[in-house]
Amino acid sequence: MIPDQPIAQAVALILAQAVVLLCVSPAIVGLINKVKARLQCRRGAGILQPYADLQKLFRKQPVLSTTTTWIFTATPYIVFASTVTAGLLIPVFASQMPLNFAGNIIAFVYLLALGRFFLILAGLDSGSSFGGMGSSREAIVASLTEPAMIMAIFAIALTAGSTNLSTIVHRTALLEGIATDPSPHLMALAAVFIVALAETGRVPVDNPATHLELTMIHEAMVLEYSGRYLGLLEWASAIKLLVFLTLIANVFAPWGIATSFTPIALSIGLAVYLIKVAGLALLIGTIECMFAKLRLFRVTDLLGVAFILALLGLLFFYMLRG
Amino acid sequence: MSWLTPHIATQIVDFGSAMLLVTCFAIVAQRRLSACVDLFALQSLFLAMTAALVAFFTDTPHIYIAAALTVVVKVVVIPRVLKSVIERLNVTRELVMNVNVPASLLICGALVMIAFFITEPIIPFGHLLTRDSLAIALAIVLIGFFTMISRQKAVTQLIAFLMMENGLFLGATAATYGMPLIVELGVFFDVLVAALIAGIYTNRLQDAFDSVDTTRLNELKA
Amino acid sequence: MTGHTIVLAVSLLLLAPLVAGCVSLVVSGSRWLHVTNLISIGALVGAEMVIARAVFAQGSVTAFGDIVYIDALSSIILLIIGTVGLACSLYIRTYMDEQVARGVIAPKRLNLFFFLFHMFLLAMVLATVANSLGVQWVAIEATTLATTFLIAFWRRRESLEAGWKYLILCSVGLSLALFGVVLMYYSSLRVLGDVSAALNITQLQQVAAQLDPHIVKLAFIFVFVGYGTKVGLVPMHSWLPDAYTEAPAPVAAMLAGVLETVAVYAILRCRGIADQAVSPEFTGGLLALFGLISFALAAFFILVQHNYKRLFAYSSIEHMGLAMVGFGVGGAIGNFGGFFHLVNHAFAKSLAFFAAGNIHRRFKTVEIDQVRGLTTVLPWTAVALLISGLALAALPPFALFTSELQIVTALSSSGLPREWTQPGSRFPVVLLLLCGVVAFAGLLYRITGMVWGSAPKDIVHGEHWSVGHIPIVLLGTMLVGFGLALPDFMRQLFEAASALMTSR
Amino acid sequence: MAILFFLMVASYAAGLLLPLCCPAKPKIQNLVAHGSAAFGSLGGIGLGIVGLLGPEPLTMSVPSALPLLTFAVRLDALSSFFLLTISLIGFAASIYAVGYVTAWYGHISIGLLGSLYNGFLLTMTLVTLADDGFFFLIAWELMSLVSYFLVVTEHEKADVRYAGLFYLIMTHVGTAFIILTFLLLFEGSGSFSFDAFRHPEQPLPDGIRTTVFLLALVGFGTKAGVVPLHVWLPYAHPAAPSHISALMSGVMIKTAIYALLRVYFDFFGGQFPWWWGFVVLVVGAVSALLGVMYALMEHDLKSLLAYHSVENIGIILLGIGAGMIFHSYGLDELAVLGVIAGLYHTINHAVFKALLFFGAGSLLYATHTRNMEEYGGLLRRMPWTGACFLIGAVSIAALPPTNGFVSEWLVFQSLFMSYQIPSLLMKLMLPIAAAMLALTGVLAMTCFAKAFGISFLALPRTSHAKHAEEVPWTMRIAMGVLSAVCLALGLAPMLAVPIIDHVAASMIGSSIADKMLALDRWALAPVNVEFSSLSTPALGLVLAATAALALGLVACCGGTSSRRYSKTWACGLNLTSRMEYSAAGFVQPIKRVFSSIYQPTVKLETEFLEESRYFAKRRRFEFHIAPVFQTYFYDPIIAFMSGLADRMRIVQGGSLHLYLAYMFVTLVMLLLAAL
Repeated sequence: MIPDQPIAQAVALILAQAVVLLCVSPAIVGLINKVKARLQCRRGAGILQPYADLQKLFRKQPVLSTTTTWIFTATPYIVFASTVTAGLLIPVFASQMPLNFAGNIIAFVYLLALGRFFLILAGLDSGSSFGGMGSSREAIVASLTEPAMIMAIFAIALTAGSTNLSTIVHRTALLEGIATDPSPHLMALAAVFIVALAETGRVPVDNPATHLELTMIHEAMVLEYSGRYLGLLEWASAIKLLVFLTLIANVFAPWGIATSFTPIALSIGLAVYLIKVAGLALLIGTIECMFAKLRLFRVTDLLGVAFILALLGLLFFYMLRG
Repeated sequence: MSWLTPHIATQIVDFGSAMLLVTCFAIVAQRRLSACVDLFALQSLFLAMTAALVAFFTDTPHIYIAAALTVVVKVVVIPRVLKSVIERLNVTRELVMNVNVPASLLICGALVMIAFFITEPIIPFGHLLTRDSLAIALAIVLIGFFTMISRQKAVTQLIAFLMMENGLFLGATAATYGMPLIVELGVFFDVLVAALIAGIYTNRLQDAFDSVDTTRLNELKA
Repeated sequence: MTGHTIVLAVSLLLLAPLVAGCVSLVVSGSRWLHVTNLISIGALVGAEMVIARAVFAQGSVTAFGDIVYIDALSSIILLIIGTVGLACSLYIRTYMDEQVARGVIAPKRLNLFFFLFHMFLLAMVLATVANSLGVQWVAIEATTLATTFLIAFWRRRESLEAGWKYLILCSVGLSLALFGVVLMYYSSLRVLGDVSAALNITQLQQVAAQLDPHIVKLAFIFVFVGYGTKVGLVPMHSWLPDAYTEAPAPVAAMLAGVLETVAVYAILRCRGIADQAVSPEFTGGLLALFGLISFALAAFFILVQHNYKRLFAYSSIEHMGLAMVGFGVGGAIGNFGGFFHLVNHAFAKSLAFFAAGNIHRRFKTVEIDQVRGLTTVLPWTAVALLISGLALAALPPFALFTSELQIVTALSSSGLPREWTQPGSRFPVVLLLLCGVVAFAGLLYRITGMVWGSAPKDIVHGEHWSVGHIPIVLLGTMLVGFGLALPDFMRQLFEAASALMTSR
Repeated sequence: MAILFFLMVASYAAGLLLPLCCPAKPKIQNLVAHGSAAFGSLGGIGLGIVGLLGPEPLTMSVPSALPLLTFAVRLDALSSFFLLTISLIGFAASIYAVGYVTAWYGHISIGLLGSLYNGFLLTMTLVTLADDGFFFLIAWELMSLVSYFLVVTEHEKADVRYAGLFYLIMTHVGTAFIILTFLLLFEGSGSFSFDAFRHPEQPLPDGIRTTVFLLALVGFGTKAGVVPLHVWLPYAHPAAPSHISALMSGVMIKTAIYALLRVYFDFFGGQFPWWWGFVVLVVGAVSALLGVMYALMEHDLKSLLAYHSVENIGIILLGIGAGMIFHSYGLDELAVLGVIAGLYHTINHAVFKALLFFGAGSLLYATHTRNMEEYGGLLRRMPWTGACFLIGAVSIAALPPTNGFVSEWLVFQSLFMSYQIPSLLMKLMLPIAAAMLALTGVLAMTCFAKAFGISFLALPRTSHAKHAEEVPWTMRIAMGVLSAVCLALGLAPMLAVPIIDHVAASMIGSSIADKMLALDRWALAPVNVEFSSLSTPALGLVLAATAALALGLVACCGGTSSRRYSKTWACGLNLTSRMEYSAAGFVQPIKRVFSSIYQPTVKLETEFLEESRYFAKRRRFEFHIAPVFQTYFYDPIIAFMSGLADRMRIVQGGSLHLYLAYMFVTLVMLLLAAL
């Protein structure tokens, strides 16, 4: 955090970052879909299609199930809020985020867990067996991702001597980044990437495009949603995806991020940032075309690998540092 | 009585106690109940004689009383009671034993040795009282105890018990000028009552269990 | 306090049961029997109070020349005899009358019962106050003779068997004890030639240091095994469970509460003398070792009992063993704990047997698994059973917890006497605690099984107040009270007694 | 202080006696008992505050007539903290009980129940205050005994009796270990007073100290319910009336934590090798993970909560263990951090566990069943209970911005601080513990998503649930108070941390309050603010702001149209509660993934229609998870003991000759030995 930062500037930065997250996230989803379409030799929808979808959903009249309670209607807002708040804890284009003091990686993970908790409740609230199925699967996937996540980030935090994301990014940016100690970083990177796929419900863990009862996880939970509630949830999941991409991009390759608050630096930072996440989006799109979705009970193996990678990263760190 | 040196007196007393021991072995070897009772009476007689001798040599008159009581209680009364019990229950002989006669005899021999062995370190004192009689008394007590274990009939157990009492009494008189009179009397009273009660019990048991075979008394367990 | 009052008190102490016994042979009608009984026991308690105060004043009391000798040790025992005796007499009032009413026994036999009961009391008092080891022995043997018929009082096959075993085992044991007394006498003769005083406890205590150690050692072994039989120390305990199971409840209470205590008293007396001749390590070790064995074995028997009277019988073996450990380890704490434990156990165990008596009268069975839901059937008895059970399991606030913890502390801080274990071995403490847990589990498994649950349908529900409940309430309150606040005079009594034990 | 103390004791004593004396009107007894209990706990709260603010400990002592025993009381920071916790929960429970026990009017004696309840509170209080080993043991055993009687309140049920007995015996086993602990400490000091334990005349040799450490861990661990000594807990806690369960699960097991801290940090003055801390850490991690895993498989709501007590005790021990490790390496500030984390989680767990047990009690009160599969849709019937339960669930799932999150965050930080430890093993072990904690956290989240979702959401599964009524206002107030405390402790940790720091500092000696409160008390930091920081108020604000933002966005994007209601789509059928996901179904994937731990046995019976085997008339599915610890740890011991006892029976064979032989042999042996 920056002790002598004028409050106005801080608020401005926070708002700016929020705006970036909100605005860029649908585009990323659109980009991924576009890439997939291309690789599948389709023209596919335009990159801006998700904005139109959100607009349409917000306009539509929502239909609520008679079995549901206030939990069901409150959930979209809570999920949205928790995701955006988590997003505000990591630096996007400027490495010194004013909200840095509000929480570290643990807070980040648990904020996402908050959203997940209510999403699971909402899935159960609808009363249909699809909702329950989605909730229970979401639970198992989550329970396997979080330990790996925390171990991986801790391995990196050790290099930076901090678990506050913004401090990590800032310091790694000032240092030569991933080149400081390559091996632990690479292992941690692999782990976090797998975790990110799982957390954001992408192939090979989950398929956002499917509505096939037997395979869907996230989609099953939100099956009963419609109208603005569905819109909020879709948007929130898009933001979540972007947040994870940001995490990977800035923690492992913080080059170009604005380490000061000069307009130039900020604009460069923003540009670099957009390029980085776009690149990652391309990568994800490709992966989604190359791999098939795993069976639910194969996912455990994948995430186990992620955990072991993270652990090895930690071990290597201590080994190399002696 | 110039011929009566302490040495001779000691010899006589030892002889008396030795006879008690011998009768013990006789009882251990004897299967017929009535014979056991007779032997017990005989033993008690020896006991009385020994007591009287001690009283005579050490002129402690109250032992005469004890001797007399012995004659009355153990030579006359208790054997009578036992005889009557035996007749009433018409059990003549002990067929089954927990330990057969030869083994019992050997064990009793061992017990006598143990008794002497244990009392060996005791320093004797006085001109008459010898540790031999104490050892014998201990031996008789142990033998009586062992006989209670080896025999099964209530009556024989009773006799064995009284044998122990005799051993005690021998110890009390021959080894130690006899206990204070009040104690002697108390002991006698107790022995008498105990014997009588046991007699009553044997009757009751006969009624309840149709036998005085104490091995049948094993309904209360654990 | 003048000599006359003491003489009066002592003679009252001895005469009250004697007279009452004779009277109860002649009078007819249960009411008068009970009246005589209560009067005599009342006189007994009163006399004890007087004597106890005298003992406070002058440390020890002798009367009738030196035939009677009472010090702190004996007055503790007297206290127990009085309290438990009184409690039993009150309980008998209800218990026996119901037995007569139900025609279990002919009214005539009540006379016999009370005669034996008083003889029993007399013998115990005599054993406690007598100054001569010989007389003490005679008295204790007399208790055997008096109680054997009380045990076999119902005249069932089992009770006869129990009575016979009791008679034989205890008589044999006691004749061993007598041999021990003879040896003691033999050794004392050579020191003080005078024949008549050679068995006097006071005399022996003075000259004890000069006695021939070897003889005294033998003597103590005989006395220990002999009276140990009466205490019910493993492996001389075998008569005890049978006798307690078959005896009428009040008699069982007397046996467990008082008779054992008197036997312990006899052993302690002899120990007081023996300790000066032979090393206290030896005698103490003997006590502690057999105490431990008794505690351990009894604990496991408690675990598998399905008969509640036997359960209590084994628990008294256990607790006597514990008290023995206390005395054996010795020291201020050990002895204090030992005496305290004797008193507490006497109260708790008689309470337990009263409860058992009530249960048996209602359920007509001694099988634990046929007794259920006492809280609804016999609320008062249920409380009594819970109190006694928890107390016997040594849970606070009941006094047995305190005494047990004192004994365990003494054991752990000074260990078993060196002659018997290698120095600093903690095995005894661990064993004690382990078996304590085993006994706890067994006891509470059975007792809670009886107390809780819903009762069988065919059992009459409800319990109305009777004289027999007074002692239950009294004992219960005392058990709770002593655990937290011991009356001062009792504390002084215990301290004086343990000073007697440790002085040499 | 004395006044407060006597006021507290007096009102508890009044509550102990009056209900038994006063007329058998259950209503009056109820009010008297729980009223005086509430007064007493208020006194306790006051006393705790005084003790926490007071610079040096306050002591009182009454000598007793019994050797070794003195009724000594000492109120230092540590005792005050636990006293405060106990009294706080006690107060809430007393209010709750007023409404809760009305269900038993006419069935059981309210007077007895209330009196025992007061006794329970009193003994717990005395345990934390006792300053003498003997007195402590008395209070400790009384606490167990009274709680036993409360557990068997409904003793007509066989399983309740079993639970009670199991509890009583297990806790006595623990007490045996504690007695041994104190005896060993006694050897050094020759007295049972805690002062003597602190400053023994001759210091104990290392062997003894290690033994004491292990004995204490086992002895108190039995009460705390650490794996594998936890088996009694899921039976006993649910069996008791719910307000009692709340006290047992919320605070009684904490007295064990208190005692452990007392022994390790106070008596031993923190002088111990690193592996002590490591053992505690491992015990904590294992308890936390296994506790939550078994909780997941429970569908009896109260048993589920009981298992979560095992989990949370584990989390507390993680903090304390980390603290011990740091302390043994001389990193005192971090040691304080670890202990603070443990203590903070102690009070937090007390609050939300009590809240959840109150909620469970309300469900039991309303539906007369503890089985989650028979609930459903209760949020509509019981909105207040539902809301409070939700807050409790969020707290125990350690989700921001509640109190559970703060303390768990602190535990995480103290585990992460391991990089400052010189030893590589610890460097690696503590992060692994952190990973286990993370897994625990997620599973807890899952478990309470299940608990709340299945119980309160969707359609009612039985007529019980369909016709449930909201509970009386006293119960609701109690739950509301605790919910408020949950949020307060979550959003304002900067108020609680200095106090807890004072407690921890009093044990370890260095205070870190100023280092923990960064950015003029807005943020919380583990000693160095660079490493990490947390500001729940800020997070709360941002959450609220973003939620508002969402509302705004929806509004400005035209999302104002009214909602339409229709049935949930159930593949064209009418949705019935039988189609809903059951609790068992919800955890099925987890059961499958961790089957190596659960070793489940699944039974599936299908009854087909006569016409064709393609249509099932009815299906019956049941699964049990292997009671590993009973099978491999407890049953063998019990079997061995009873087998031994059975073999001993032959000693008492019934033959007179045998008995005589015993005596004879004994005599001869002794005679020969005497030579």
